[in-house]
Amino acid sequence: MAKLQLREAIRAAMVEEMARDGDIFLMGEEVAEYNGAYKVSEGMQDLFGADRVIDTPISENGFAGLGLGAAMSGLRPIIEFMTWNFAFVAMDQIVNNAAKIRYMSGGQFSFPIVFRGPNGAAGQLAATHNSSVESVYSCFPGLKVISISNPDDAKGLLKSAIRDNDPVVFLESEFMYGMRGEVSDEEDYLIPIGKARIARDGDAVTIVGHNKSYWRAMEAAEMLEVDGYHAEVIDPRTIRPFDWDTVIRSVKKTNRLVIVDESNPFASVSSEIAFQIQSRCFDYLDAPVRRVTAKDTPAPYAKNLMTYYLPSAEDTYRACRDVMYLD
Amino acid sequence: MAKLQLREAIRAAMVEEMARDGDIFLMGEEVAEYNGAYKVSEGMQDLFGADRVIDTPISENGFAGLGLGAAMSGLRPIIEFMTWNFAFVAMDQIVNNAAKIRYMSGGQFSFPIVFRGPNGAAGQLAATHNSSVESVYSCFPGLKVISISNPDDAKGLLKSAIRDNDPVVFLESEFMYGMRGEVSDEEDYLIPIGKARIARDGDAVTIVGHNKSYWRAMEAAEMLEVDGYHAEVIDPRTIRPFDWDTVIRSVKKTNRLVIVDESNPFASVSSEIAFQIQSRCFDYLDAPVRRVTAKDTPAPYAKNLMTYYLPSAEDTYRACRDVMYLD
Amino acid sequence: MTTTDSITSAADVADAPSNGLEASRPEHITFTTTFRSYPAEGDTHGDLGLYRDGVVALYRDMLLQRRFEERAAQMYGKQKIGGFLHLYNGQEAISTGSAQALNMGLDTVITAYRDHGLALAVGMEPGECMAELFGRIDGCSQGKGGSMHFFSREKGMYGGHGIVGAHIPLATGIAFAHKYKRDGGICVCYLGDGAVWQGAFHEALNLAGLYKLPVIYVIENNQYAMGTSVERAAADVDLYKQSVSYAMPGSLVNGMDVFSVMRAMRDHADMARRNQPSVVEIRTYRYRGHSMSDPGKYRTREELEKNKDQDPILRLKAYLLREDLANESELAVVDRSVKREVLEAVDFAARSPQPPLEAIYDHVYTEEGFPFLQ
Amino acid sequence: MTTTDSITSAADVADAPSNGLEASRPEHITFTTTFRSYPAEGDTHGDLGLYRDGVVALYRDMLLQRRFEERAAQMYGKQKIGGFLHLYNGQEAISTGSAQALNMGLDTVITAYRDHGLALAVGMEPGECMAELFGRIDGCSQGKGGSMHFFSREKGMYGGHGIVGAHIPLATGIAFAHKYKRDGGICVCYLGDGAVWQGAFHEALNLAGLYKLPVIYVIENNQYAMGTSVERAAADVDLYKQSVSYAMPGSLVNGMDVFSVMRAMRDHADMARRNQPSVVEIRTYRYRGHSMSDPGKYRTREELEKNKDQDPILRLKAYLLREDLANESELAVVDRSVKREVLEAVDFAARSPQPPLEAIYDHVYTEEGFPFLQ
Ligand SMILES: Cc1ncc(C[n+]2csc(CCOP(=O)(O)OP(=O)(O)O)c2C)c(N)n1
Ligand SMILES: Cc1ncc(C[n+]2csc(CCOP(=O)(O)OP(=O)(O)O)c2C)c(N)n1
Ligand SMILES: [Mg+2]
Ligand SMILES: [Mg+2]
Repeated sequence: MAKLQLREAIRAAMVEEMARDGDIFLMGEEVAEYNGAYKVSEGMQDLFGADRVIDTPISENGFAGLGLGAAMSGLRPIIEFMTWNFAFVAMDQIVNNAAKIRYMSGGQFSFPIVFRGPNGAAGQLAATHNSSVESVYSCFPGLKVISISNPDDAKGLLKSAIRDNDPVVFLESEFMYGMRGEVSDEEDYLIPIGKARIARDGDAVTIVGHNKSYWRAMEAAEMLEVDGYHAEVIDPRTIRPFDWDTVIRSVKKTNRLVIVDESNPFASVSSEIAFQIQSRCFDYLDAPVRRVTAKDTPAPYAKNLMTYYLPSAEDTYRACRDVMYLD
Repeated sequence: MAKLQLREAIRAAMVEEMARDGDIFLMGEEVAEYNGAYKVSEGMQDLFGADRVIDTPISENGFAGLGLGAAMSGLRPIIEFMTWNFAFVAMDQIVNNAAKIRYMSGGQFSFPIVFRGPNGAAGQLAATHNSSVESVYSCFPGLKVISISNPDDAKGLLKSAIRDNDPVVFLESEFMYGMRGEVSDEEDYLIPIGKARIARDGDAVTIVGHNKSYWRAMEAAEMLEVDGYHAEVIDPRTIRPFDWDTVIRSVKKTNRLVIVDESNPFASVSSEIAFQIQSRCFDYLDAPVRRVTAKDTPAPYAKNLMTYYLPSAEDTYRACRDVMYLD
Repeated sequence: MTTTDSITSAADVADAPSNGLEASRPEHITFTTTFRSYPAEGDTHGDLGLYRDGVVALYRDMLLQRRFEERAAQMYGKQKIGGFLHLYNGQEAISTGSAQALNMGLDTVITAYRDHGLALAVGMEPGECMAELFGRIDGCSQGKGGSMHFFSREKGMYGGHGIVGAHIPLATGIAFAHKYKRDGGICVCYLGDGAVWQGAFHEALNLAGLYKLPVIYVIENNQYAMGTSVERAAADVDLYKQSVSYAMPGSLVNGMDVFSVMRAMRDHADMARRNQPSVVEIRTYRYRGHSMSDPGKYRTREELEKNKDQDPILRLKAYLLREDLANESELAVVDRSVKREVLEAVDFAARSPQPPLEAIYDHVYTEEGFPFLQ
Repeated sequence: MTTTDSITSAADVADAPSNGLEASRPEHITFTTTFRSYPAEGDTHGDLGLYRDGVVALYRDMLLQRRFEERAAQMYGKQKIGGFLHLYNGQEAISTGSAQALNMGLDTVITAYRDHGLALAVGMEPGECMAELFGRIDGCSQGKGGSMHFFSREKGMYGGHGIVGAHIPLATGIAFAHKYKRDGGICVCYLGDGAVWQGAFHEALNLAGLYKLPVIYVIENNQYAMGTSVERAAADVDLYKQSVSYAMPGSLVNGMDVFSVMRAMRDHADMARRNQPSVVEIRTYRYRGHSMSDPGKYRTREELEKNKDQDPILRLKAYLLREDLANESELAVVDRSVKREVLEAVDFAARSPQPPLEAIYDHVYTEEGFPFLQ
């Protein structure tokens, strides 16, 4: 097992796939000569040339659409958004063209494309630069949505996403790019899309968290461990399609569910998980499903406010104790 | 009480408010000389002149932003989207500028603006023309979201929305524009934003439905009545902020909740309602919260498929019987 | 002087300082560029290398589109067709003339929702098109797309798109793929005068200009976007001038003369094959309302009639007769055969079954067995 | 010849058919337009109606911006400031020169995230600006916005905006409001060379041209958008030419000479006050990296140094000395006072309290007591 940074794992996935298949290209702002705003694509233009690793003007709607047109023609674009905040200007291309043209053409055209970039909070960047977009994309049938929390999953899932013949929204994180972790040495390491990972076994409470929130879930589980309780932690990894079975099995064992989700709360992924679980584990739940989310406000700039804005391990821990009726 | 079409009620609200306040203007595609694509603004340019009822090119991002700039400067724009499907190209202006600039400016600038237009299914128009957007806007703090089901609410709520100093997403429906209903004669008829309407009292089950789905809820209630059960029907009217208290009170009485929501299911408003109710009425629920939604697919064109795609009164009725454990 | 002379380059800009910082003081920068114009009656069929049969084929092709639309309107009235129906009547010279510039089976086309004419012009079957309007399983999009969403991968028809402007970046990407794959193909992107004012147009054209892609952006200027005339939508009504911002050649074409369109599109296809993207504004007129529900009060009867006098089909018919390429009775045979073809298309559509309900889950994903929420 | 001569109109287009349909056959349409150019050293202070004190004030203003940025960079290093920090060094002549064309208290400005210079130029206090960077309650945006989001309603500063291109339609709307309210004000919208390729630019400019709004779009062309030079982003690098598509006057200005900027912006402000929107490309250079994390490998040291030789502050200083408007020691006094002002700003910021946690719910809505989800 190699220890890689998250950015290196993502790069490794792209490099391996691009070496394997000449139809894949990478396009985005500063991905080529600048080596990526967050250095994810460092060295890739040198490896694959300027025809396959391509800088763009600041035209997200334009180059998202360019990627989709290329995908309709059989290429397999990887489109990097510098961050997902900047993809709102490209929303129409993603939710109308990527998600729906295959359907409207009676299956004649498909979209083997990955849109990737960092999602969620990235520090004191204020409201427009801290959006969590998982729910706004996963509500659109036709898209697949993946959100990763560590280098190993990043590599295995990105490789699967690139090979997938459907459009994939792939959510990373600025804050985690530098995080190191073991990555499988397996040749052609593929993790199936749509399968959650049970990161920690437990019986006292189920905690679900994806992306950075996964780490809050793990920290909360550690804190519970100190109290003598074993929390089960699940990283869903894929948001759409969601691996309900894994969560349901866990809740049937623990009878309690806490969701950590860095999104704003209303109609978020956490809402959907709560809907499904209350519906499918009604008789197993000993307490209401709880969630720990960002505040129901835009993200502030000031450091203290921004810390307060985000869901913390402490909040998660307290929510767990709550559903365990400990306090 | 006058009997007005929904479009007439909306127009009456705009006309009354524009007559009252010279800072209000209406802008959008075909709103002026063409009298509105759906004739909502018929005659308004004649009444208020071309300076206040203004046609635009097909530049949703541009004129949504124009409206926001005007709002920052103290005007009170009403921006019509021909349909909300066409607002995805303007998504960035709405979710980043409308929702967040007030916050980022420390409250110096506000956005007394209404974005309005028809939302949801409108027949055999295929996938890009049948989106339900309530969840993708209501998840953004900074916005208010209203969705109306009848002429009276349309008038009272639109007047309130126009007077509101925050940006309001106002969701109408092509299919309902011709629907007639009593509209209060009250001078200056205002319905408060954020208050649900109990449309029908009952004790057997609570059905929540907004916009067209409200009518499916009412039809299902009629069918239950035939079976001898009194369903309580609630039209939330405002999606953000949502009137939780009214629904909670009802569920505490009926112990059962069915939500009809024409949106695609994942992370929709129905998900959020389910989250809140399972959380806040845990001990009162005799059955899981159920929902009846559009299929988890894009909208098809073929007539039979499109009918099948949408939630029906029949489906709603069956869901109610389900949570009542009748079958 | 070749058309590419109109490419604007730094050298065209008299006295423009290279970085603007060191220049001595030019009070003014004069910028001159040249667009090509293709008025009506510029070419004979001989000029275009066409023989009698070729000209009759153009006539038949335009007529087929016209009759298809008329029948579709009738079927809409009978509620055999749902949703929106946007007819192409009056614009047939554009689809027909420009299809002549294409390498069928290699080149690709993409357009907005007013797509029936182009679909037929590139060789899609009237039957599969009518079946699509009827929402049937044998429709070109299996009943999933309807009028606005005709697709045929086989014919290089990349749709039929309902969101104004949204297909323009797709065209840029399709052209990107032609170049990337070095397949020698070009992409022709048709858009309405109303679509020019979508940001997507600007972004897509800059990208094409920057990456030097084999694409032609054809603005079908039929004078109106719904009820909004070009003057009421455009800060500058000469839409071909949009090419200046992207250092592209631009042309203005009379869209009522199929020969003019052919000539212009051949010239621009040559540019595209040399990876020079370009803009072609083709001025035309839409005879019918924007869609079936449009009473068309924004224009006068006289304006409509005046434009109908330029009718591309009548014009070509007159040409055929005048040049003795065909006589009335030969053309009547063509008319009858077109009529029959369209009636057969209606029959085919009417006999085709509705899609089964389970088909609602088909074509969302390529993946089999996707776990849809139930 | 006045600058509005460069407005392109149908009449400028030789032989352009009015609707393109009836024209006799012009093979080519020649289009000529004129842009104004404002190179360096075009004016003396006398030409601009400035006296000694006015010139020194310009110097002080630019210097204040420079020193503010330097101090901000230092505070960023000390982690007093979080998030992104985009410095304005090198571009000060634009903010300072163009502020001279404004009617303070009436006109409005709006810009992107590289906003400190403009904020100071329109009279915002260094203290409130530094406090914003520190995320404190006395910040100009109460600590909610940070570096990219300086706002001051009082000074007509409509922000500081972080999404590239998204503020351009806002500017169109602010100008719309000036015209609607007939308040006599104009709006100046600053944007980077990189923002030109956002669709929002195109839509906003067409709307302004169509509605004849009192607005100036100032493209601060500092040659790079992050690491992407203009040539690598633009199909046509002469950004002032973008004006052609919207029938607007366009100018090219040397942004290293504050007098040139002043002159150009006065001319364009005159147009704006007559409801003629326009485009001004001002060529400048950014000395620092795009943001604090940018090592700037995309350009050479020589290029940077060569541009620094044009420094607007040094240029004006040389002018002051050369023209005997001030001597070294007088300018040293200015320097010291600027330095002190910035240090006081830092002190003010450091002493200002953090916002209380409850403030997180303030300013989301105007409404009191909004029922936030907890
Ligand atoms: C983004 C978007 N906005 C609005 C519409 C509604 N709409 C459909 S067609 C149309 C007019 C388009 O006019 P034009 O581009 O000139 O094409 P034409 O109908 O003349 O062929 C409008 C406004 C839409 N489909 N998409
Ligand atoms: C829509 C969007 N895309 C990308 C970004 C990331 N980004 C921030 S600044 C910038 C470069 C902008 O360059 P330019 O407009 O020339 O302004 P300058 O930095 O030179 O002042 C980019 C790509 C963004 N903020 N918004
Ligand atoms: Mg048109
Ligand atoms: Mg720049």
